[in-house]
Amino acid sequence: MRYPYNPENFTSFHSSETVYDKAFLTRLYREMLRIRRIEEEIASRYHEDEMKSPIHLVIGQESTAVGVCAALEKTDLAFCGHRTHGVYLAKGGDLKAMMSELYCRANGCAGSRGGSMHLFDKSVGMESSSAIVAGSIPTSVGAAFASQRRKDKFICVSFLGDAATEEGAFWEALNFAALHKLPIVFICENNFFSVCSPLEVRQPKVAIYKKAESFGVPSVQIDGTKVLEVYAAARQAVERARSGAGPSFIESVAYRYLGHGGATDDSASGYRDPAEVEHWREHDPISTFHDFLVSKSQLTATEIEQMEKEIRSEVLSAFEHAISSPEPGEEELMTHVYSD
Amino acid sequence: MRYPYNPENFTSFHSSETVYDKAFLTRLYREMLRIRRIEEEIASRYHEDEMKSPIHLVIGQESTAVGVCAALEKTDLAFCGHRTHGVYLAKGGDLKAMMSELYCRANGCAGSRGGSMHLFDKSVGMESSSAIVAGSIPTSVGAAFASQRRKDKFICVSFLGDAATEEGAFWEALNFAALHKLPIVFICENNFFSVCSPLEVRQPKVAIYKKAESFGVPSVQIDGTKVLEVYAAARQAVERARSGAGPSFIESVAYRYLGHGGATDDSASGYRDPAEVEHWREHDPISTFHDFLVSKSQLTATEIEQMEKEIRSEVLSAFEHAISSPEPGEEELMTHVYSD
Amino acid sequence: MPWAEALIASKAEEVEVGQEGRILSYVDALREALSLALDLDPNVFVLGQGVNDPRGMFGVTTGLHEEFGVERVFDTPLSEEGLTGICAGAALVGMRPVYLHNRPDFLLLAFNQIVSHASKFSWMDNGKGRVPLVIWSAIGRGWGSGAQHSQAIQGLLMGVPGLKIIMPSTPYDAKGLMLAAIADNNPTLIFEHRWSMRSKGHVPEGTYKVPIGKGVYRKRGTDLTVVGTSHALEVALEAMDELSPQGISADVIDLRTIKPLDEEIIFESLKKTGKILVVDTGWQMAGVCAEIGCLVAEKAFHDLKGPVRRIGLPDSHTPAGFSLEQYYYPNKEKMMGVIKEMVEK
Amino acid sequence: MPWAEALIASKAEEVEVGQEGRILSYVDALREALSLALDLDPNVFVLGQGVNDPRGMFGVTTGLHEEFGVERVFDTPLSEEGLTGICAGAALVGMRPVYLHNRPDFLLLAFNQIVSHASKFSWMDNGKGRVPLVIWSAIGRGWGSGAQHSQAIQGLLMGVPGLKIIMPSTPYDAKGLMLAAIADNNPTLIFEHRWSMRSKGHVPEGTYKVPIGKGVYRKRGTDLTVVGTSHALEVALEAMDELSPQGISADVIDLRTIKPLDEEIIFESLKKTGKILVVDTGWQMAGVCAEIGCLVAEKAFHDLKGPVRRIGLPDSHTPAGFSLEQYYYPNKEKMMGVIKEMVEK
Ligand SMILES: Cc1ncc(C[n+]2csc(CCOP(=O)(O)OP(=O)(O)O)c2C)c(N)n1
Ligand SMILES: Cc1ncc(C[n+]2csc(CCOP(=O)(O)OP(=O)(O)O)c2C)c(N)n1
Ligand SMILES: [Mg+2]
Ligand SMILES: [Mg+2]
Repeated sequence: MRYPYNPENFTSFHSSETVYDKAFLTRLYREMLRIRRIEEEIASRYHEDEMKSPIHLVIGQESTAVGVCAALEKTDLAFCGHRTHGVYLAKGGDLKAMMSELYCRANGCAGSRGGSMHLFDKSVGMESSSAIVAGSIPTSVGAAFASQRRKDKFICVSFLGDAATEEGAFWEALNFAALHKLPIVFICENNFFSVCSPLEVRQPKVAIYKKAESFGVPSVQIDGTKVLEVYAAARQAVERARSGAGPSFIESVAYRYLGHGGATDDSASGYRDPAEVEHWREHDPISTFHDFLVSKSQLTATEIEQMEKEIRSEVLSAFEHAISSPEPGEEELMTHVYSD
Repeated sequence: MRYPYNPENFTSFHSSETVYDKAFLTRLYREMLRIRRIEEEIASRYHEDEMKSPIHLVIGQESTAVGVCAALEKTDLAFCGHRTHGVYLAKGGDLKAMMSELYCRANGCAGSRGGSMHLFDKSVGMESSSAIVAGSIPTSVGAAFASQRRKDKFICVSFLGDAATEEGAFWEALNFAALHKLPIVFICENNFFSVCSPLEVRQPKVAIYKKAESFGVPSVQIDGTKVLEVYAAARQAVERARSGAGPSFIESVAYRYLGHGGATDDSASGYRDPAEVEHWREHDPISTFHDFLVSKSQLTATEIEQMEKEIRSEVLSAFEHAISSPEPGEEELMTHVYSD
Repeated sequence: MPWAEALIASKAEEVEVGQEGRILSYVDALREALSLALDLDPNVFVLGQGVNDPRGMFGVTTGLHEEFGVERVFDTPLSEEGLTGICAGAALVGMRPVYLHNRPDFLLLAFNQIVSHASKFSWMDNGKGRVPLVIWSAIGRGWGSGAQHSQAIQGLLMGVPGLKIIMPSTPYDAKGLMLAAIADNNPTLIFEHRWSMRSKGHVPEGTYKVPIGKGVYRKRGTDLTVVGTSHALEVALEAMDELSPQGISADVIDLRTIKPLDEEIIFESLKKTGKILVVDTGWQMAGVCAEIGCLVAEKAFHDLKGPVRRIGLPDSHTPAGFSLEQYYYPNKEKMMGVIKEMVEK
Repeated sequence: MPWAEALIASKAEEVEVGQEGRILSYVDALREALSLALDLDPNVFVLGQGVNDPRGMFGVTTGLHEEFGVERVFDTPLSEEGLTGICAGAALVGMRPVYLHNRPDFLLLAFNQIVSHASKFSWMDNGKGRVPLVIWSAIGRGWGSGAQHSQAIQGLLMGVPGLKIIMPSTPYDAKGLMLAAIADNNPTLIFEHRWSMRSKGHVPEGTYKVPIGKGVYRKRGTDLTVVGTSHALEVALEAMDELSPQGISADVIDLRTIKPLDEEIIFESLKKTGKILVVDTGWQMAGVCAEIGCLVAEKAFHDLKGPVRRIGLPDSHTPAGFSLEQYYYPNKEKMMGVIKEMVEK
């Protein structure tokens, strides 16, 4: 096992004294569960070959998107890479429009032009994503710059993977954000892999957040499997951004259970130890939080059952919506090449 | 004055106990003086409009190239950016071929194709340069990679300016060098300016070498006006590279007296305080070393006079050579577009 | 939108190719455009390595940071890829960045952001996003610019959907097209030419737009059609000046923008002359010359009375050295030679 | 040089378009080429994000790192610009890197190193430096590749001096051209097409080269000349198969390399047929189609009996969605329609 769960390196933000109200805690739990169930449903139907789109599921990493977005206003803007589903849903993106996009329908959130790697919903601040690794990082910094110069109220959050920090553009964007003290939070979801390539063949053994820190950006590494840790760290960073104190960098460590793309676990192929996946499943963001909430009597079996039911019905009707929606026509091809 | 000479931040490498023999010390002095005199001659004739090439003089920064190259073997490879003259000469590049290149002659080191920003002399390991800022950094890392994989004996030195560290490619190359422990030394000549843009409008207030260090590369900031400091720091780094221990990063701080390009000081135009130039002239690499050597009785007035004479005659004959050399003909245009 | 309104209100928009108004230098015309835009619309900002230099960038930005503040006219780190993306991001949320570069060569660092991002947002967003971004750079030539500081890369970008590409050659057009570019809601590249920037000409005061995608006749004639932009067209005009006493006349068309391309004006002229010479400042192969040459062979074939000819750069690199450079760039004499050949056949 | 000698010694170099030998899959043919090159020359190394993945990159590199060691076949950080320069630097001192990418889209990040560095070293060094570098990538299509994972950018690079550009379509060529590219002393780009990679064909064992810069006839006929490469040419071949019962026949030329371009074979065929259709997998505008179309209008004008036609991609982006994508790519039917029009006129 190359990358065991290693809490020693994490900075802790959430103290057990902090008291959140039940509604908030339930909301976090529900959002993670909802993302998990949606991803599972996508995975279970992917073999039907009707979602003709490359998918990058977020199972195992739900806590980062949910914890971060819980610290945001609806007007704040989120940006991400190819692994879009979690951020899109946590930011409040329309599920039906997402499913339509995956099913290549005209009413998809990108009108079937973007596919799974280009989900967005500008009405809730899910502003943009890019299928080019690190491609949306400069975009996010530019939006933060606009906010600062125009004295807009929104801040930006840039979600990126560990491999995105190998692209020079990330360091260029980080430098600019630090130089101008822009209202932005970088969330680096470190899951140790870039497709099948482990961190060790891509970066020397130095922590990613330490590098960001050296650029003058307050940076931490946190336990990305714990939604309250993520939330607390994000709150601090969001506060910093909103107050004009500049950017922050959060390295959130969590693990993806399934393959880089597609719907199955490909660990057996040899690039990682299947035991590593099992190991991380023991630190599953949802069951960990479940146990925590139950131990604190904040969640009951009945409530969970009810939740599952509601989510199930929402998911089914979103799939139904997508499947029964029309495909775009040829006339779509040449529209919006230019904006008016 | 924005950027005063500030020795407090420098790591010192050269202890006053270190004893170098006179021949070596004289050589260092002579090389710096030679570069200065060549640059001055170029500057004094530039208005004649016969050197039809953009020049970036190195006056005030001679100590870095000389100190570093003194720590190298002839077979080691040097790479640099647009500010080529110092490195080319310190690495042993042919002066006549350089002057011919500046005068656009067929026997220029690049056959008049490269101009002042593309000086090289492969016979002495002045391997390549690029007019694109940071462009030659990946090249240098690639050569270091080749040396490592083929078990060649040479190491590489990559000269770059402070602004080159704003280009993403630098961080990509540094990451790769650190990952593979390549035999390379990065020499960042920090002169505080990128053309007329001061560091403060380009980078947040963090030391460049600290950033390089966070990538896992041993890094220091040194007094780039002191040739023995440069030499001692470079020796250590070269030793590290040659022994297989990987890359190093040296931030060598010195100041350019003249404008970014061309032959005159443009400080009066307003982008920097002319007093800043005067201030740094008090820490001139050549006169500082001169005083040091004289105080240690390692250099006499007669020796210096003799040196000046020899240099003067070498310089004059190099200019003569260039001016009397033929220009390339039209048939040159289409050769070497492809290599056989 | 203060900006759009001001432009629409402007009568000057209707003015065609300036024959009146003050004589202004090319550089001053450009600076005036920037200044007007900054004044009109608080969303406009101007950035680039050196825009705040004492002399500004080639004089084009001189003093603007003093007039409008360094918040709106500012120097940047040397990070072309990152900054291009930052501009696209700012544009995506409604600002109107004008990003200036000394040289188009530096844009090669930013192709990922230009080609795979800025040009695609509007389309990929199904029309919900738009990118009012101007990227300006000046093609270098002479004085040792050499292979890495002289590349006229418009041909590399002409095929990329979603971009607009402008190549002015007069002060009037430089100002009017800069204003049009800033007012446009799409990523627009302006390739100036350092040698065109030495000229002076009539430039109206105030705001006016030269339409993007419309060429103009610089000369009228009957023997052939010469079409192109920027400094290459200027050389062609000089060649025609010399040839005119010999009784040779041509329609000389300055396209001004190469994307969108004004096909109509080319076809119109070709119908009359039957012969076409395409000139460009970039590599001849697979670029602007090739596109226009192929276009007429495809859509105006039956008007062609002889082979299409093109004059761009040969399949080699720009020499830094002065004498070699003379051989590299096609000059007036070369153009005259080709034109004579075309007319005589 | 063990490598050069082995290649010259190889009799297979003389073999023309394979009609004999084992049947091999396209992917296996490519892997065999890499394996042979790694075996022949210790200076060859293979790198790229994912070349060591369990399934290799599209199967092309599967197992190579086990056979030749991770010192010579290795995974990289995601740093396309940096790595391209690193490869060029290693090549400059005598190694022969083969840098593989999933998609040409990612090369847009490296244009500065490709266009302003690798392509220029030999020339700027006055012949003293050379860059034997191979950059390989596979053009994506289908299954939601979309605008950012499907760009066939050969047209953007065709005009750049100093580069060689290869676009194979058969397993035989894929292997022979990969070997030729590795043996070549210039920066050479290979654009594979994901759909061509599904085919099988005759592939000789051992080392052989397919010459860079030489096209071949895939069909002979009289009504027109169809010219192109890669998957676009395959579609054209299918179209001709269908049209042949209707009595329409064409010279179908697979150029195999687009730079250097085999002008001779195009002119030779055109002299006979008088009509030409150019097809390409990239944008139609200002790219490969445009170059070839302009070239014939310039140098073979008097052989042309009708308008040049081209079929590439429209001036829009690749849709990710399945149904939209069907409209985007020109298919057999569209090609048949154009060919019929050309023949009937
Ligand atoms: C510039 C670029 N290079 C390569 C790819 C192919 N690719 C897609 S996702 C991916 C892995 C990215 O890893 P990471 O950033 O850690 O995100 P994760 O997939 O682990 O969430 C790669 C290499 C790409 N999309 N863009
Ligand atoms: C990619 C790129 N952008 C811009 C330029 C224009 N330029 C030439 S030298 C220079 C300044 C570089 O500063 P630095 O790296 O600190 O080196 P210095 O000139 O101070 O030695 C700039 C901006 C360039 N050559 N390349
Ligand atoms: Mg990852
Ligand atoms: Mg500097």
